[in-house]
Amino acid sequence: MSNLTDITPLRWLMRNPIWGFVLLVFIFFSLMSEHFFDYRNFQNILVQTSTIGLIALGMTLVMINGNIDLSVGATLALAAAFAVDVQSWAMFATWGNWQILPAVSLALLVGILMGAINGFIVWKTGVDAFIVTLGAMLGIRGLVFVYTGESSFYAMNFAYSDFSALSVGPFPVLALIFLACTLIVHLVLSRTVHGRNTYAVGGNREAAVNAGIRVGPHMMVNFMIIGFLAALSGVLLSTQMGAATPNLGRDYELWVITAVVLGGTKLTGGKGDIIGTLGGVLAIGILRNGMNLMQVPAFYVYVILGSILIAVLFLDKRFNRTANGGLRL
Amino acid sequence: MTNKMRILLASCGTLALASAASADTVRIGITQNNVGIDSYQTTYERAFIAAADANPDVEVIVLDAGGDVARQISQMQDLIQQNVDAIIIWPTDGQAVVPAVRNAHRAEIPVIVTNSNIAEAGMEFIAAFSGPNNIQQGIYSAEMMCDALEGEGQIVQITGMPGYTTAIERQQGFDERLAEMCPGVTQLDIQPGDWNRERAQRTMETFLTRFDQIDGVYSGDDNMGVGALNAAIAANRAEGMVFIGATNFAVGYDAMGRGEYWGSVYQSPVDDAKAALQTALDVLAGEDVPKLNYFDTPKITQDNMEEFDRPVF
Amino acid sequence: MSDQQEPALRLKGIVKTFPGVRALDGVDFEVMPGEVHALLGENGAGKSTLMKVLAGMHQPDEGQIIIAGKPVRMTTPIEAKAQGVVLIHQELSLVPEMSAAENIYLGELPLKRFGRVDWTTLFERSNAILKRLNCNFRGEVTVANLSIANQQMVEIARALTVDARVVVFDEPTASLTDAEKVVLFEIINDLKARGVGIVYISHRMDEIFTLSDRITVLRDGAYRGTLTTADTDEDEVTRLMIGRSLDLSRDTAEHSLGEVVLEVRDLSCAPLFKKISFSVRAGEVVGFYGLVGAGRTEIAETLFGLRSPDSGEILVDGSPVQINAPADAIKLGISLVPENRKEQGLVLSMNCRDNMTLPQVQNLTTGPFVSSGAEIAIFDKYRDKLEIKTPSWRQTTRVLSGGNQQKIVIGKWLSMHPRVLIVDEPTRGIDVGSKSEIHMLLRALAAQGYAVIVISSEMPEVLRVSDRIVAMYSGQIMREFTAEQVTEDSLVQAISGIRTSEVA
Amino acid sequence: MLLNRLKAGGPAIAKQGILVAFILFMIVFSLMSDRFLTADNIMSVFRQSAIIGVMAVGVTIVVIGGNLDLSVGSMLSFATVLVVDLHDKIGPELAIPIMVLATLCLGAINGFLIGILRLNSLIVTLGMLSAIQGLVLIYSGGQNVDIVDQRGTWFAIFGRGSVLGIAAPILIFGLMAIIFHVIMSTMPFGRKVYAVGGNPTASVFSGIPRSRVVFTTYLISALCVAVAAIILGSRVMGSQNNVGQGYELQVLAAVILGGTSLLGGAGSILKTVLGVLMLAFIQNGLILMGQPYYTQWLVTWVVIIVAVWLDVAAKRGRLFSPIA
Repeated sequence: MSNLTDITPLRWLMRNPIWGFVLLVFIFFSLMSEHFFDYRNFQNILVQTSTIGLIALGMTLVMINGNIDLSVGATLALAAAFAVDVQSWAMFATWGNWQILPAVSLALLVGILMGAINGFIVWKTGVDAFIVTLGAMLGIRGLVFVYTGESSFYAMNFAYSDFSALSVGPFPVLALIFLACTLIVHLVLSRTVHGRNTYAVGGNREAAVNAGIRVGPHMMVNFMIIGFLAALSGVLLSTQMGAATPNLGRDYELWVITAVVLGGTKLTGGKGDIIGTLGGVLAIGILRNGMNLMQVPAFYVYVILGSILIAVLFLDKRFNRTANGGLRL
Repeated sequence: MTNKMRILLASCGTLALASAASADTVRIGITQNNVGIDSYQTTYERAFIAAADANPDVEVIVLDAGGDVARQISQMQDLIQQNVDAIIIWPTDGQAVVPAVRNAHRAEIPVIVTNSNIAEAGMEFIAAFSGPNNIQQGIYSAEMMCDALEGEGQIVQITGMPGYTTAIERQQGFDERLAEMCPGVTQLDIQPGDWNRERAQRTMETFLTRFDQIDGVYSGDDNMGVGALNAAIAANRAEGMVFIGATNFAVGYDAMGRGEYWGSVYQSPVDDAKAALQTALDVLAGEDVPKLNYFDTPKITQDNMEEFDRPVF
Repeated sequence: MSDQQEPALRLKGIVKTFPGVRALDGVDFEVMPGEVHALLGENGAGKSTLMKVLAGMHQPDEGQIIIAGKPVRMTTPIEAKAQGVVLIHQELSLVPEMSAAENIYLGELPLKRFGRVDWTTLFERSNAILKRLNCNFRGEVTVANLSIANQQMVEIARALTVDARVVVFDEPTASLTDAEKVVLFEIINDLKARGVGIVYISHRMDEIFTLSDRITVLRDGAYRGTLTTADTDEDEVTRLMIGRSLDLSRDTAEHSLGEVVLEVRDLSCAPLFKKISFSVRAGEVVGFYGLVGAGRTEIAETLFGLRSPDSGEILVDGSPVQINAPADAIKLGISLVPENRKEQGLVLSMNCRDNMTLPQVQNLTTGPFVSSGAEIAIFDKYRDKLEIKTPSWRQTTRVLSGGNQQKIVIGKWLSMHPRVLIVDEPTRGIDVGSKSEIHMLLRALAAQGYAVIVISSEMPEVLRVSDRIVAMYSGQIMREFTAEQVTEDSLVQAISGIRTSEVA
Repeated sequence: MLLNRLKAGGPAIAKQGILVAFILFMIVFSLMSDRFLTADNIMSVFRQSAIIGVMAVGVTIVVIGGNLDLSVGSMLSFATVLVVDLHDKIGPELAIPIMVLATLCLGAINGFLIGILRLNSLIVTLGMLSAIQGLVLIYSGGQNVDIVDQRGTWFAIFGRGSVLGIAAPILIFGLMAIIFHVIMSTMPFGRKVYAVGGNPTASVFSGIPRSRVVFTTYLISALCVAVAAIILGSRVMGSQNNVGQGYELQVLAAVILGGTSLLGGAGSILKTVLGVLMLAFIQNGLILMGQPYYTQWLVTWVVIIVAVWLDVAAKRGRLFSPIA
């Protein structure tokens, strides 16, 4: 709930430079590629963005808290493995298509559990979340390999992978789930007490403690939310693949963090919002999609993405320079 | 004024010509596994582009998934979106791309799988597979190992990146054939080398400390095999040790020439790429193409290496 | 206070121990409704621990808390607040990116269904409170955009969200200027008139004597006694607090002034200050007095090379100089003891010695290595000279008291043998005993021939240490006084922007 | 009083958490495998940890200065590909200095963006991670590079040579660790890095050129990567384009395990060396015990958290965090 008074579109853009950037690349690719400005391509972009996007929603909460979660890629892979494997458990053999239900539920629970473990360790040990989740990133990936025995699982049931191709009216169902989650997390963050406390804990932890907010459990809840969203992302990804591979989600944490930071969330906590994060993930999604359509060689894609990340960070610093009044520090 | 008009007319003419030409050309999209991770894939990509350039009727859209299944699925979507005439896919994971291939099939775009095959469940949705038989390569390596050791000995295995199809299939072929063909050869341990020479070298160093007697080493490709060889030479234990790899790299070929490396499986990325493109063109021409088009990947050993050119990668 | 009245709050025999430390040792304390009860003690005497016990952040090991006649247990700040005990923190305890209203109700935002915040109620209530406090901003404003004084108001507004029985003010004036203090005192008097019991913690004697009805003193975690303000004086309170008397008079010992060391001519840096001219002589203490934001700190930062002036000249020993970085200033012999000790003065994770030698570590070498011997020699010298109390140079500065920390910072610059020493708010947050030591030190330094500039928001401090006083208002110098000329009235007028005729 | 002793930096065994953990691990592993504590194995682990170790020395300095460097992985790929490729084209005597210079340039870019422009180091080096990986691929065209004459080049000494029976990589690692440990603990520059990492504002107020110090830490990090690349290139006599992929996290894990605070201002190179060796011994020990490779990830998870937890607990004087 920031200032409600006099927000012009221009000032809004200055505060959310990422949406200006999204607009820019959107126009650029529309002009440069005949396939870009197409209704079906927009569907694709949304579906492609949903994977990173779902996790980025949770990462926004965790980062506003002043924490970070590097283990999301591994959590995603673990959840995907559960979602696919549990369907084939003998006990659900007679359930028909309903066997998907326990599988997906269990996968989401596993995600919440991984988040809870991270959150609990951060809470009780006081070790920096970066370190806790760096460890978990290795460890949970280890769990994935223990569970899968290094190979891929696949769903016998095509109903599972058909789900990803479903549309409600003109909207692909995966995109709808992503947009619905975006709306929900946005409302949670901006309208609920938990969401407001998220800012308080990240903005001034001392103040939050003084005001009686139970900081530890609060942070744990946010880790559980990101665990859930990473798992959901893993489940949706596995429906697109009809399978789960043990290496799924490698490096996703880096792209997620990139998207969230592009969206204006501060690594130090206390600042950020879902609208910015949505801009961040769309920026990356549109760039990737557009460069695919324009056939930019893979080698150059790395350079372009890296440079853009740094450039946006630089511009953000220019626009939102903190007022230390020209003090040279 | 007239000059301008002429240019305008001329350019209209070219445009018309171009669109006329594009009616006859076919547009083929390819999404590769992970270009740049090793020379094989890079050489493949170059050969593929070169082959396409050589054919005026072919226009290709070349994409790379960077080893990420999700990105490969996005690229499939993007290619379907562009309504290409055919899609060639080098699966990052044989299992996980099946639904994406199925979607292409539904969009009536023929899919040709290259290099490593997709899972059984997806076979009905593809037009054809073209590439080496990775399981067969594992079998070849096992046979060479058996021959070299004359049925007796202790060996270790260094596999590719865990979880990737090629690595899994080669290991599978090797393990099964070895057990069946020479039960006298025991595998002491299997550890990954991640397709990385330095990591393979480290893995081998640990094997050397751990086992006093190692008679043979099977590596998932020559790049790792040479890493293992380096480790053995450094430990002064390479003498009499049998090194067998797959995907013959130039370094492996040279080591073979020096007599340090026993054998490998010869696989040309150029053949691989050409075969994939040709299969795609055959499919588009409506020819009756068999489902599985394995190109030959023969055994290469110190004895017959003169028959082969030194690999370019 | 009539005796039959029930105390608003009563603490009986409170004991609180931490591993190895007995932080509170049987403390008794009470505050009556409508009373301002000052709580005094040096840093480390146990005031903060007592406050945390009151606010429900610590549980006492022994003793009772009695509110309105009933013993209570409070395990969280929320519970304490529900009992009517509200704590106004010393360090601003606000979340900068949130609105003022959210900060006021932090931890207990009004709820609708599904955990949603009831914005209408929130803004209604908080605006009502802000209005009661005569604040000229609304609850919707983001706290980061408020001035320090207004942020303090938000902090104080928290006290009014419940029907408070007792409000604890922990050093509320630390970051306020004199003018803002007046507003605060009005609020306290208003609360008092409504029968709220006030606990007031401060190091500033003048405030305590204007405001309080009774004074309770703690020392080393133990209760030392309660005095009625009207019947006591500063000396008695001080003796109770530190066990001895303090000489609070101005050091009038004359010493001769030398040449002008530093001169500033028409220095401007829009919009912070404009057309600043003054000079300092060797052996002289010049006090800069004014409200926070009057531009004093910014002038110091400019002299130290941390800001680029738009125009004007800086002269050292009569010749104009360019100062583009602190290193330049240091070379010219200008040193700055910054206003925020912990953020600007010290690297808290480093030990005492390393902090002290930090600016000259490049030069304290034998061969390529830092000479440990030379460093320790410097540390020992200034530890003795400044009477820094620390067990060893290995002690990290984080654990030192405020006074000793400040001395480390001063020692850091003295060891560089500067010509000009600029000291910004030298005694902020430092207890009475150490404060007086630092004042004497500044006088002594001047006597040794240093040119000293003292920036302070505390009038008694400026009056005590300065030979001359420069009064600033809104980026401009209003007047200069000599120690003989100055009166409190004329000083207050000058820093409030009121120009008077230049009479002596 | 223990609390005060701990805070005062007095000698307390709890402060040496990493050392204790290290010794415990060595005992457990040597009980589980009789191959573990043999001279051969120990030498082999030392040799294997040299590359990560040299990089960790540089990253430790960056982290003490209050920043992160995630770009070291792809920078290692860059440097190795460059030196190996140039080796056969212009000879090692030119290839090495050119590679070192080019790598230092990358470090300078990091240093400029982070030290001078004050952009966030995590994001900048993440961007550089991606950009440099692209540069490598563009440079090599995606091809592996190899040194053809592996036996005849003096370049071999860095990775394969030995002096008095000690392998060259170990000597180089040891030398780098000692040199930079001495710089960090006894020279003015080291003091400044600690100061800038501990409190950048106070450092500026003490006349320390903060920008220059941070800039220099990134140059050092790049230099360490260049040295690691020489060892790697010489050891393997070839390079893949992604040879350094994932090294950034292993290096960071070692630095963290060594107790260097991510907040900056505290840490020690010698402890980082312990962290590096510990990770290497865990990998090695588990393989010797015949465990599948992913067991080491699980063990590393537990070890990192427990080690850092003990470290943090010793500093605050209580095991569990006081936050409610």
